[in-house]
Amino acid sequence: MRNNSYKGMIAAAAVVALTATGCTSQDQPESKPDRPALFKPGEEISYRKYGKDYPATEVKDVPGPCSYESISRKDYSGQTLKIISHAVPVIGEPTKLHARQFEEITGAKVEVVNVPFGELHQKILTPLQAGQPAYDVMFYPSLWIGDMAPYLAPVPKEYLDTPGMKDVTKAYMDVATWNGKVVQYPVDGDRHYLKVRTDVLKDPERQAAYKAATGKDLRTPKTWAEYQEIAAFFSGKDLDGDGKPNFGSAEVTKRDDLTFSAFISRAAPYVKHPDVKGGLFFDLDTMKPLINTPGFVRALDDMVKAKSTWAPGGANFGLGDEIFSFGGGQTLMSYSWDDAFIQAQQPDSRIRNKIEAAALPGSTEVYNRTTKTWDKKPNQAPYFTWGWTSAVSKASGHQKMAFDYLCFFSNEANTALDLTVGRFGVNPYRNAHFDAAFWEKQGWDKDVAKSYVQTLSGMEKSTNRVFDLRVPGVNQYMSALANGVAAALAGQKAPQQALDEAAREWSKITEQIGKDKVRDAYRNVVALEDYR
Amino acid sequence: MTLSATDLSLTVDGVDHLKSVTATFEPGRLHTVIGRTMAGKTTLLRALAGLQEVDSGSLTRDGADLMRTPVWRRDTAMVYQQFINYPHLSVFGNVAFPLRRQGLSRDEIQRRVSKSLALVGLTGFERRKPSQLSGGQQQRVAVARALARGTGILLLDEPLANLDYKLREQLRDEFKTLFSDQGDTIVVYTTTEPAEAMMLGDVVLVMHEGRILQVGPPQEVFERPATTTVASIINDPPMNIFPGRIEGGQVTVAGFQATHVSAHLAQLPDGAYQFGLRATDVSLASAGVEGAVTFVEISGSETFVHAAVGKTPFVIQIEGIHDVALGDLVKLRLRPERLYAFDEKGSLVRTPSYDLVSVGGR
Amino acid sequence: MRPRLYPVFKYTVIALWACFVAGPFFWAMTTSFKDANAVQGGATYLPWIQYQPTATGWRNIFGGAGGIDVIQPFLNSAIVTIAASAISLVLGSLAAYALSRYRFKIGFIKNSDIVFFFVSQRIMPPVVLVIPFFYLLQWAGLLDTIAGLVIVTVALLLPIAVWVMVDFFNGIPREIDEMAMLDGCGPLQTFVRAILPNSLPGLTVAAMFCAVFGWNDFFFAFRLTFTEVQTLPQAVVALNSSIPPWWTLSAAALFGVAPLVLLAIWVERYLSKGNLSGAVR
Amino acid sequence: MYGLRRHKSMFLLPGLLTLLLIIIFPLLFTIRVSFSGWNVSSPQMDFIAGANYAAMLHDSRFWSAIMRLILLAGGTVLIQYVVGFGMALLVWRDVRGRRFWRVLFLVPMMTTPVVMAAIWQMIFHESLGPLNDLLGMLGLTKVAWLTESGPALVALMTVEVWQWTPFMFLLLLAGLLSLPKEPFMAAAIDGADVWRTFWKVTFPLMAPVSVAAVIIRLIEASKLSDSVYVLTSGGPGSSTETPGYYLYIQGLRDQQTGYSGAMSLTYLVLMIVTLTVVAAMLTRALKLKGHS
Repeated sequence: MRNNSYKGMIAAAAVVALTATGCTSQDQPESKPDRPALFKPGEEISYRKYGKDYPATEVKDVPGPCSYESISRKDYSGQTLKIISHAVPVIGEPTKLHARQFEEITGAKVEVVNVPFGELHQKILTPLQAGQPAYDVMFYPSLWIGDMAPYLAPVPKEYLDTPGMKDVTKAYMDVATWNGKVVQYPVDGDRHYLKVRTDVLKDPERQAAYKAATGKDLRTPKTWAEYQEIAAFFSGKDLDGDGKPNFGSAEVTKRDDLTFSAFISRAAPYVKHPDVKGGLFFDLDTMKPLINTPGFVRALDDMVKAKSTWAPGGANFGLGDEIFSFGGGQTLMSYSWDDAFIQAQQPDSRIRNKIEAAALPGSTEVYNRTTKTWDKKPNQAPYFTWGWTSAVSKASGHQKMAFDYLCFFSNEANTALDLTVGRFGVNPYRNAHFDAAFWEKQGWDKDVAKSYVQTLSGMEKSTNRVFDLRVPGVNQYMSALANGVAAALAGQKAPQQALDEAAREWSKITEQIGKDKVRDAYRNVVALEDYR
Repeated sequence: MTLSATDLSLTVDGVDHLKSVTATFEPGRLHTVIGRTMAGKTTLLRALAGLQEVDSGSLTRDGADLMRTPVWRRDTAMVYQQFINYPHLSVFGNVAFPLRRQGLSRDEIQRRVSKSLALVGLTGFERRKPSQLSGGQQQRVAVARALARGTGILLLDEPLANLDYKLREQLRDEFKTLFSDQGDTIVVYTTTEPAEAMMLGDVVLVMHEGRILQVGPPQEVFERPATTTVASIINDPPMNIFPGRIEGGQVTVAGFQATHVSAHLAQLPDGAYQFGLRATDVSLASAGVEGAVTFVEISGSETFVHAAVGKTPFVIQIEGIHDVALGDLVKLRLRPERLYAFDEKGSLVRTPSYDLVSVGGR
Repeated sequence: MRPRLYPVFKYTVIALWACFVAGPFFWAMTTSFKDANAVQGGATYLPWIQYQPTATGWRNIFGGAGGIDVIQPFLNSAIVTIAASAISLVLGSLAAYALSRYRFKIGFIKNSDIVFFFVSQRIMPPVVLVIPFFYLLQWAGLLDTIAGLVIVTVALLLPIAVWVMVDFFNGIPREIDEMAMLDGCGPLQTFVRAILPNSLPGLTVAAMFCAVFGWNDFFFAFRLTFTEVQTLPQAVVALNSSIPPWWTLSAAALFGVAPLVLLAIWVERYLSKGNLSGAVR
Repeated sequence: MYGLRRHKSMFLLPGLLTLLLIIIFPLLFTIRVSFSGWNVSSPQMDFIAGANYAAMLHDSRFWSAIMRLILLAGGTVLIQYVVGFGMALLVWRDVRGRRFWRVLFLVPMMTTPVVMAAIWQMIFHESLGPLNDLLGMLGLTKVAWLTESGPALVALMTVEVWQWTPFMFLLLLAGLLSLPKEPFMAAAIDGADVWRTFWKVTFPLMAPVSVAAVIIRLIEASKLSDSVYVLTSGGPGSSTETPGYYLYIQGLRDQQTGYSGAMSLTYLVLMIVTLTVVAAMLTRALKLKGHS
């Protein structure tokens, strides 16, 4: 399937490059003169030639410094770029794919290593701390910025000024910024939101049955209470006539998976009071943990109650299970990242176009930690759930090439194609991505595409946002929180007790890392939360 | 080329394995070391080979100290009781192994191996592995290997002990001729079998509890055992040793008037002695010392009757098969002219006069 | 048990255990021919009848889209495993021979204590070792190199080699050593010419354990390399993503087992000859 | 033996020194780090005296993980021993297709634990896995394999038994195959039945191999963590956490290097003591002499 003339051109370019560089020693970062581009401006780009597992979609190369055309002018032959990324396929597969393309058009050698989620943090951080220049480019969850920032090379101005970067939404530029410097290169935009099956929720017969049974209208849930009612009503019934029961809710609950994010999603509307400033996880003044305050406890109560609406094994679901459970049509509703939604919208999915996206459920009251009362007012708090990001190591000897790779990775053509492949885990993060027409072109129904785009862009407009705890030692904090949640879900402890213990654990961690260090970092997060 | 051991002693965990062993081994002679199991025979061989370090004493070869020569330079071959061969090598390879170490030429090795295998009667078995041979054949391989080298010292540690009776006799006869051809080699051969020691040995060394009790030509040791212990070790079945008295021309045993004092004992003063009498020299009779039968062994043409006189055990070897039942009271007749007399400490006092000694006979 | 029922009982038990042993392999095999929809649809077993098989999983482990390329990792694993096993076997059997044949006494330390020291290295939780190993290899400039990985793997395998070989040498009569020495071999020659050739079964078992633990080591290989030396378990684990491609993972798992199955067949030959230990008697 | 003394070090030292050189730094490092506050945000060798050890004493997760390990390791090794011995006996002699069975029964130990655990995770998957599906076909209720603490422990033990019974099987089969024939003939002549022959002849003869196999398996089983990591990640709650996994969480994932160092050393000492005692008890129980 390869384009032979194209290969020939690369070979020729490589020969030219080699002759030109003569006997310069290998692997020395140096700027070589540009060479002729391999692509015409605005050429059609497609992944087809890499195998039939990629969509045949074609998009136009958008001219700019990161385009195929521009990058193919660069000559990185004889140099090696080392990259660490998440396991294949989520973010790992696009990392490899674009690495291969980058090799083809620049002559560089790119080595990619893929690592499971649980290992990524220490695999990146250990060499950084030891001063070992192991990787030039690193892909990792953006909430680790507190741990990583000291070792990262700030994104140079020339890349900040690219049109692609300028189009990144405010929230994701914020996520990439540490102490006023952009140190992460945005490649993904992630948030938690709600996904539901419209073939059930919009089915008049079921609406009538639900009304008859509960006296309420069946609609996409607006609060966690509604979510629970609907999930409980339908759980255990066969909703699609395949002889197997369906279930109400799929959530990430496996302790050392991404349970902490699921819990924060459930807690967000109870704890993010639009009028209370100065911290959601900590009181910024005292650095006292707030995770055992009534809002968090209620969220955990909800989650424990929700157990009855989970599929078998639902109490040990990792993200993959959640994606398969909703994406495979087993459960009615789910909330987490885009993956399950995109998975359900793959061309061969049996629930394609029978789903819609919506904002995370909210609440009818929100806890006010200053007055210590529940304020009766409808509340919504979109959760910008970390998301993948990328960065270049300060210790890298190939920073220019590294940034060129990231700029190429995230160029408009690549991103547009990546967005359509569910397993890639690349989700909208530029304003241009909130375009329903693009998704309709992928075969999505109008309503589905609209709900998706509106949900995502709606979150950008909110002023009551929740961000992750982006401080040093975040993994420890999240691990302690997940332990508390898991203990309550397992029935080992009551929610209040479990969270009290988690809070004590948090204090200890803060003590250990240094209160001021954590506070300085947390101030960055609070600045995002309290932003108007 | 004399091998001399002087004052070798070895104590392990309070048990004497060797106790002031002094002995000289002459070239061209076959020395049999006889003793019961655990007598220290194997330890002595291992010490001679250099496999066993001793606590004290010295070992010289023609006056040159041997103690500081490592095993692999001692010019010694050894055949073990347990048919030890190299399991991974063929019969040929086994015999050729030491020759290859000596760096001999292929032809020479071929020649010596063939000769050696012919000697032990294993021609045609070259390609077999030891595990494909019978026990006797395995031991022949070990012997062939030891012989092929033509070492100055050849040690054999009860080489026949683990073989069945028939094979043992056969090999023993073969050994007799084999070892007589070994030129200047010093051969040391241990055994528990008096017959083997008598038949093979030019010199017999009797060991007991780590000591050498007596050294001498087989006939001398057989006829003149220095102590009751030697007398018992050197005979099979062991010589009957029993306390008794000489009183007024009579030998009394356990209160019985056993027999009259024959000529060779006539000079002895009255008093307490230990007497020795071979099993063949006791017979069942209508009168004599009374004993109770404790055990009866019938082996082909002979019957061994074990009887207790008082607390003293006797073994009686009689021709033919006799119907004796356990617990029967029998009368023992002791041949007076065959009595050995030892003093109360067990040292030889008088031997019977032998007219004609049949060595090795039962 | 009545004699006539015994064979029935015997074969029933063997068959049950065989099912249990083979079950995961069967499941991996059938899963390796599925796709996302077949997996999401609940448990199915038979291709064509219950689901439409596809070779995506297998294509993906040989560089297909969304997969990995197992060839280079396979070679790396093979090199590391063979080198580390060889070094461990050589050093391990020498040490084991010393511990089996000679008496050591250094203060209160005796042979059995030295053997225990070797074996105790396997008690160390790997978590403890990996950080210092990291700094050790960094200091030596051996991070992310085959050599570095081989050194660390030797530390894992050497105890196994010593443990197996001490037991094995203990089963070989010392008289063989003595005889070889009497036959003119120095100590090293004795070991090489008389003992080693008789230790092939023991060496085989030791080699198998070394190969199994070396081949399957994920923990150290993963943490002490960056990009240059990817071993097979690392390559397979790289598939354990938040959306695991079960089909590819299954295919890779089966692929990784294949060479060791050949090893199992080889080991079984020695078993059948009945000379895996106590080869002499 | 004269002339050998200087050779014995020549044999031992290459291996011993290699291991010492590789291991001594990590050991010293761990001892030192266990008195430091080395963690993810301050990777430094400061000195905080025994604070890590004091914290450890109150860490109930650590201690309950150790108690759980005793159950898990003891239980699985016992099952592995019994099953491994049983299967070795069954394919020891006169069985049709024994070479096939033997190879098949060896294969699980050849697999990479982390990878096979992922396959097992699929098998135990409560709604998509084959195990519950088969239970359903048999008309049995489905089991919450990985979400209830009892079944989760069973699942873990199943994986361990599957993976490592072959190890026992191999050692015991090799042992059986090298047994001398005479005692069996004697027993046959005495007319002893299968059961008696086993207890009077086979089992006592196999005692040394058994002790060695059980000890080495206990050592390996005490590191149990891969399957925990993949299957349950210690859950539900912390009901399947083992020391190996907890150390991993603390030491590598959360990078509490100092604290995990303290726990590791404590764990190491506990294990050495326990294993020594167990080995002595087994040896005595089976009346073995001079087992090294």
